[in-house]
Amino acid sequence: MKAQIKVEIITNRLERREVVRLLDRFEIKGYTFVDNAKGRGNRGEQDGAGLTGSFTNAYFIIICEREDFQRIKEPMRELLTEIGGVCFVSEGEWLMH
Amino acid sequence: MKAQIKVEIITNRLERREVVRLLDRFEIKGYTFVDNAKGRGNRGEQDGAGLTGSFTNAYFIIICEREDFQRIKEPMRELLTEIGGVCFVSEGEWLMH
Amino acid sequence: MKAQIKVEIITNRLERREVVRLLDRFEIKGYTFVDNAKGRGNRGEQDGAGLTGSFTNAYFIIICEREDFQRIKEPMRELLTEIGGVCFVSEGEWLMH
Amino acid sequence: MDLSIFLDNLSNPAILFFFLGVFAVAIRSDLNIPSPISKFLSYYLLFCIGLHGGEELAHNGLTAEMFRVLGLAIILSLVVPIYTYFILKRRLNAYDAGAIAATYGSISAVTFITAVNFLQGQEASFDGYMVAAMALMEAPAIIVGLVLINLSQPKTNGTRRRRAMQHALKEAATNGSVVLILGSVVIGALASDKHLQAIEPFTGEIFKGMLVFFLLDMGLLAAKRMGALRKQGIFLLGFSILVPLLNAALVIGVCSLLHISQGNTLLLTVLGASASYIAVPAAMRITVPKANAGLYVSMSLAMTFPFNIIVGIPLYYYVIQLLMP
Amino acid sequence: MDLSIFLDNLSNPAILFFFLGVFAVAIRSDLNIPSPISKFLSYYLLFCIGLHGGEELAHNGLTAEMFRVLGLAIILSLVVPIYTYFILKRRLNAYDAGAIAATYGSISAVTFITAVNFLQGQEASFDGYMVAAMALMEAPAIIVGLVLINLSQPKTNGTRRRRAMQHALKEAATNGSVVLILGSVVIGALASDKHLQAIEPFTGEIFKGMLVFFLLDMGLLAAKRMGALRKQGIFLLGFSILVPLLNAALVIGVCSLLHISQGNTLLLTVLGASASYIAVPAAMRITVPKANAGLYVSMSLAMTFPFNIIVGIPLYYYVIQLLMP
Amino acid sequence: MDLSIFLDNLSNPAILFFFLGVFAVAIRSDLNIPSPISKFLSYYLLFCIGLHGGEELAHNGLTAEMFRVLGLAIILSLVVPIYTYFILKRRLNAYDAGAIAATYGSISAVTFITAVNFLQGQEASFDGYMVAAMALMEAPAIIVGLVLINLSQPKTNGTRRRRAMQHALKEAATNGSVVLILGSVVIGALASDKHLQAIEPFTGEIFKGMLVFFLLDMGLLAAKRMGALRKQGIFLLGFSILVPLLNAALVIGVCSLLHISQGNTLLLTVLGASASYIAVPAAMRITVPKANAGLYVSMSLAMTFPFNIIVGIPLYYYVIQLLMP
Ligand SMILES: Nc1ncnc2c1ncn2[C@@H]1O[C@H](COP(=O)(O)O)[C@@H](O)[C@H]1O
Ligand SMILES: Nc1ncnc2c1ncn2[C@@H]1O[C@H](COP(=O)(O)O)[C@@H](O)[C@H]1O
Ligand SMILES: Nc1ncnc2c1ncn2[C@@H]1O[C@H](COP(=O)(O)O)[C@@H](O)[C@H]1O
Ligand code: NA
Ligand code: NA
Ligand code: NA
Repeated sequence: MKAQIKVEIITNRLERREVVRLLDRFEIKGYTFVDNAKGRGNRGEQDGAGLTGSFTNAYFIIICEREDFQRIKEPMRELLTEIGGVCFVSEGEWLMH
Repeated sequence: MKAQIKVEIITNRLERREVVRLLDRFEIKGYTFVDNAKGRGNRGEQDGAGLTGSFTNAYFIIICEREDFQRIKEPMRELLTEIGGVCFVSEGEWLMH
Repeated sequence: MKAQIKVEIITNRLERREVVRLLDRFEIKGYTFVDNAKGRGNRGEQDGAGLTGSFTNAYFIIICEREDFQRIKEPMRELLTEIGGVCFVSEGEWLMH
Repeated sequence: MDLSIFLDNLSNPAILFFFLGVFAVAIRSDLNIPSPISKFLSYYLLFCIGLHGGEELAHNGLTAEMFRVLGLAIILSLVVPIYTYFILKRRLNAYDAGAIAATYGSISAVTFITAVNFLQGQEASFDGYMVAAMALMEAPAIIVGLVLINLSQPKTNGTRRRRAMQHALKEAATNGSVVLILGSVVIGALASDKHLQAIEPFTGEIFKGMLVFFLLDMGLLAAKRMGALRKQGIFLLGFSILVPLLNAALVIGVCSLLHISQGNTLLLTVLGASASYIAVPAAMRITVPKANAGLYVSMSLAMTFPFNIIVGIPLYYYVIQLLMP
Repeated sequence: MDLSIFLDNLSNPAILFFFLGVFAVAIRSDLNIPSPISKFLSYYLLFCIGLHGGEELAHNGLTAEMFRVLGLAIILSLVVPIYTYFILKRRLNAYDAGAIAATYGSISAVTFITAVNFLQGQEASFDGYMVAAMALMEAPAIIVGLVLINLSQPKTNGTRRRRAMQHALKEAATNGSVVLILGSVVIGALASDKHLQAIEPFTGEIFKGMLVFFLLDMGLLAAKRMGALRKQGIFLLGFSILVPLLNAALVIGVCSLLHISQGNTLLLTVLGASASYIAVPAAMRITVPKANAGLYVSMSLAMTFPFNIIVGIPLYYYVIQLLMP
Repeated sequence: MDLSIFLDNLSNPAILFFFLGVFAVAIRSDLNIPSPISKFLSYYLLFCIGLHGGEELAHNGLTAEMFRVLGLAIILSLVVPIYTYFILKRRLNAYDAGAIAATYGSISAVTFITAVNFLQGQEASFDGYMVAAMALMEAPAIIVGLVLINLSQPKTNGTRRRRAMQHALKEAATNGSVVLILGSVVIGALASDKHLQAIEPFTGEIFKGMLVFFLLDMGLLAAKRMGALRKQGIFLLGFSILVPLLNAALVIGVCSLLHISQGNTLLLTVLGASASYIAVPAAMRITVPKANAGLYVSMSLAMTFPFNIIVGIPLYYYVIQLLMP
C-alpha cells in the first residue's frame, strides 16, 4: 500500500475535454470519470435535461501523489473559476500491483 | 484550501427526490449524483434490470461543512431507515475558487 | 457513527463479474458500482467507444470494516495485476441506521 | 383437444424471441438490451396501442357493451387484490401480501399487447375501448393493496395514514406508463383521422416487429428474475400460476353470462390473469419500501408473464371458443 | 377570422403529445424519455430532413428564388441578434444579452420540422433548399452574439480576443447537429435516387410518427424549464413572445415584396421566429460560461418553442395567405 | 476497367454517411451517437439479417452448395488465424499476434450486411444460408487464437490451460451478437410465414435506412480509432489491407473451382476479408487481457472495415464477375 491522494472534480460535461487537457499538460497519467452526473451548485441545477449535455456534469477521480496535485492546483483553480465546479482532495492508500 | 467533509449517500433511484428534498429543507446548496448505480445491500441486489428504475440506485456526493452534516444527520438516518441505503462521511479539503 | 473504510476499485467493465465473484468469495455483502466510467491508465484510454463495453470501466465502492479489506487485499491485488485497474482505500464514518 | 392454436402461438417470433432471451440468460450470455432502449420500446408500445384504442373509441362511440366491460374491469381490479391478499396473508407479512395482491390486481400491458397481437393473428375482432379498460385497471389495485396494508397496522395516527394514502394515490396516478397510455387514448380520440393515418407507418406497420424485438428484452428481464424464484417456496410459485388461472376462469364465466364478444373476453381475461411489473413495482418501492421487491417482481415477471404469453393466451382463447360459440 | 387552421393544428397528434408532455411534468409524473433516446430522435429528424432537402436540391437545381431565400436567411441571422442585443442590453449584463441574442438569431430545427409537417398537412408546397437555409442559419448568430459580448468588454489583449472568437467559431461550426444537417443535405444531393428510394420507408414513411413521439419528449423538456421561467420578470417573458412575432412580421413583409412562394415564406418566417435550444446552448456553455444558461434555454424552450408550434405556425400561415394570394 | 461499380458504391448513402462520421471526428465535432443507440442498431441489424436468413433457409432446404459453403466457411475461419499468426509472430509478442489473428479469422457482421445491401443494389441473388455461414465463422477463430497463444507459452499446468480454454470457449459461444444472430436464424426458420410477413415492415422495409444511420455511427467509431493507428508501424497498417486482399483472392479462387454462385462468392469473400470488432474484442479483453486492445480493434475498425466497404466490396465483385461468367 502506498499513501496517495484522491482528487475529485465535478464540472460541466461539456468542459471535460478542458479538464483532460489540463491533466495532460501536467503529465497526470491516470484518471477516471463518469459523464452523466447531475447536481446543483452556484450555477443552478444541472438536471440532465436537454438535447446537448449542457445540463449534465462530469465527475472526475484522479489518484495521484500529493506533489502532482501541488502542480495542477493553481491552474485548476483558475479553470474552475472560469467554468464552475468543485475540486475536493482527500487522503488514502493505493493498493499497488 | 478549506477543510470540508464529503457525505456520500447511496439509496434507491426512485428515492432521489426524497434525498434532495431533505437537503433543500436544511438548505444544503450543493450536491451531485449519478442515477445509474447498481449494487447490493440488505435489500438484495439492484441490478438495473427492469423497466422502471426500481432496481437501480442513486449515488449522491455532498461536499459541505461538518456543521451542515450535523444538522442533516438525524433526519438522514431516519430517512435511510425507511428507504434503505448507506451514508458515509469522510474528510478532505476543498479547492476554493 | 461507526468508523469504516471505503474501498474504491476501477477496472474494465467486462471484468465486473470477476470483482463481484471475489467479493462474494470473501462474503463482502455490500457494494455499489457504476458501469459507464471512462478514463485512462496504463492500458491506454478507455473512451467508451465501441459496441461491446470493451472500452468502458466499472467503478466500485465498497464500504466495509478494515478487517474485511485485509482479507480481500491479496486476492484483489492478484486480480488487478491480471486484469488492470486501481484500488484505493480511505477512511471515514458510516451513519448507521 | 385441438393443439393448433398452441402451435401457432409457438410459431410466433414474439414468443420465440422471448425464449431466446431466456436462453441467453441461461447460458450466461452477455446479450443485453440497454435500459434506455427497453424504456423506449415499452413507451412506444403504449403509445401505439393507446392511439389505436382512442381512435376506435372515437369512431364507435359509447356502447352498452363498453360500459359493461369497463365496469367489469374496475370491479376486477378491486376484487382480485382483496381476495388474493387474504390468501397471501396466511403465509406472508402484511407488506409483502399487500404488494403481491396489488401486483396481481393490476395488469401487464405487454401481456395485453401480446394478446392483441394473438387476436390479430387469429383474425378475431375486439373493441378499442379494451385499451381504456387496460388503462383503468392499472392503478386501483395499488390503492387497494395499500389500504389493506394500512388496515393491518396497529392504529396509527389518522393524519399520517391519510398522508400515506395520498402519496400512494399520487404515485399510482402519475406513473409514467399510466399517464402515457391514458394520454395516448385521449389523443387517439381527439386527433383527426388524416393526421393519424399519416403516422400509421410508425404506429401500425412496424409495431409488430418492435413488439417482437421487445419480447427478446422481456425474455432477458424475466430470466434474470428467475434466479430469485428458486429461493421462494412452492406456495408463491403455485400462486403465480393458479391465481391467473382462477382469475381467467372468473372473467370467462362472467363474460359469457354478459354476452361479451370473444375478442373482448379474451382481452379482459388476460387483464385479469396478468400481473403488473411496471406501474406496481414503481409505486410500491416508494410507498411500501418494506415490501420485498424481489418477491413481487419475480413472481409477475418470471412466472406469470411467461405463463400467460406461452400457455395462457391460447388456452384462454381455446376455452372461450368452446364456451361462447 | 377562420379558425379552422388553428383547430386543425390542435388536432395534430404532434401538438397533442407536446401537451401531454407538459401535462405529465405538471402533475409530477415520472414519465421521462431517456436522454440517449432524445438524442437519437433529434438526430434522426435532422438526418431525414437533410436527406430530403438535399435530394430536392439536386433535382431542382439552383434557382433565382433559392439565392434570394438563402441571402435573406443569412441576413436574418445577422440582423436579429444585433437588434435584440441592444434591446436586451437595457436590462441585462452583456453576457446574458449576447447569449439570448444569439439564441433568437439562430433557429430551432424542431420548429422548422413541425412547420414542414404542418405544410404537408395543408398540402402546400415548398422547396428543398429551405433545409439549406435552416442549416445556414444555425451558426452565424452565435458568432454575432460573441462579437457583441467581446465589444462590450473593456479592451482586452487582442490575441486573446481573437482566440476566444476562433474557439467560438469552431464550436458553432462543429456542433453535432450543424454537421449532421449539412452533411445530410450534401449526401441527399450526392446519393443516387435508387439508393434514396430504398431508404424511404425509414426516412419518409415513419418520419411523422417519430416526430410525434419526439414532441412528447419536447413537451417534457419544455415543461421542466417552465419552472425556471417563473423567476424571470415580465420583460423576458414578453421578449420571448414579442420578438418572434416581430421577426415573423419582418420576414413576411420582405418575402411578400420579393414574391417568395407561400410555403417557403412560412418556413423562413418560422426560422426567423424560432430560437435555438441545441446548437446555441452547446456553444454558449463553452464560450460564454458566465452567461446564465437557465435563462436563454428556458426562454427558447419553454416559451418561444411552444408558442411557435401551437399558435405561431398557423398564425403566420394565416397571415401569409391573407397577404400573398 | 469499368469504374461504374465503384461509383455506384460511392453514391450509396450508407457509404457517404460513413464518410460523414469520419469527417465529423476529423473536425472534432461533438456529433456522437449514444452507446445504447449503437448497441440497439447493431442488435437490430443482426436480428433482421438472422430472421431473413433463417426464413430462406427453411424455404430452400438443405442443398449441396450449402454444405460446400458452410464447410468452406469453417475451414476459412480455422486457416486464416493460423497463417496470420505466424506472420504476426515475427514482429509481435504472442498475445498480440494471437489476438490479431483471431480478429482477422473472425468476421464483421456489418461488413457482411453492407455487402448484402450492395448485392441487392446490383440485383444479384444470394442464398439465405450465407447468414448461417457468417454466424458459424464468428467464434472458431477465437478458439484458434487462444490455442496458439497457449502453445507459445512455456509449459504451464495442464489443468490451468484447459480452464483457460473453457473460459474462452464460453466467452466466444455466449457472446451477445453470436447468440442473437444464431437465435434469429433459428427463429426465422421456425416461425410461420404469416407471422414473419407481419413483421416485414420492421425487419425489411426500414432495414436499409437503419443501416445507413448505423454507418454514420461506424464512421464515428472508426475515426476515433484512427488516431491510435498513427502510432503503429507500417507493418500492421500493411497487414490490415493486404491480409484482407489475400483472403479475398483465396476465397474467390476456391469458390470459382467449386462453382459457387456469384452472390454467395462475394459474401464468402467478404467474410474472409473482414475482421471482427465486436465478438473478438469482447472475448479477448477477458481471456487475453494482456493483448493490446487498442491494436486489434484499431486495425479492424479503422483500417480493414473502411477498406472493405469502400473499396473491397466493389473490387471483389468486379473480380468475381470477371472470373466467373
Ligand atoms: N457542495 C457541493 N457538493 C457536491 N457537488 C457540488 C457542490 N457544489 C457544486 N457541486 C457540483 O458541481 C457542479 C457545478 O457547480 P457550480 O459551478 O457551483 O454550479 C454542480 O452542478 C454540482 O454537480
Ligand atoms: N457496504 C456497502 N458498500 C457500498 N454500497 C453499499 C453497501 N451497502 C449497501 N450499499 C448500496 O446501497 C444500496 C441500498 O442498500 P440496502 O438498503 O442495504 O439494500 C445497495 O443496493 C448498494 O448499492
Ligand atoms: N491514477 C488513476 N486515477 C484514477 N483512475 C485511474 C488511475 N489509473 C488508472 N485509473 C482507471 O483505471 C482504469 C484501468 O487502469 P489501467 O489498467 O492502468 O489502464 C483506467 O482506464 C482508469 O479509468
Ligand atoms: Na390482473
Ligand atoms: Na431565429
Ligand atoms: Na475474416
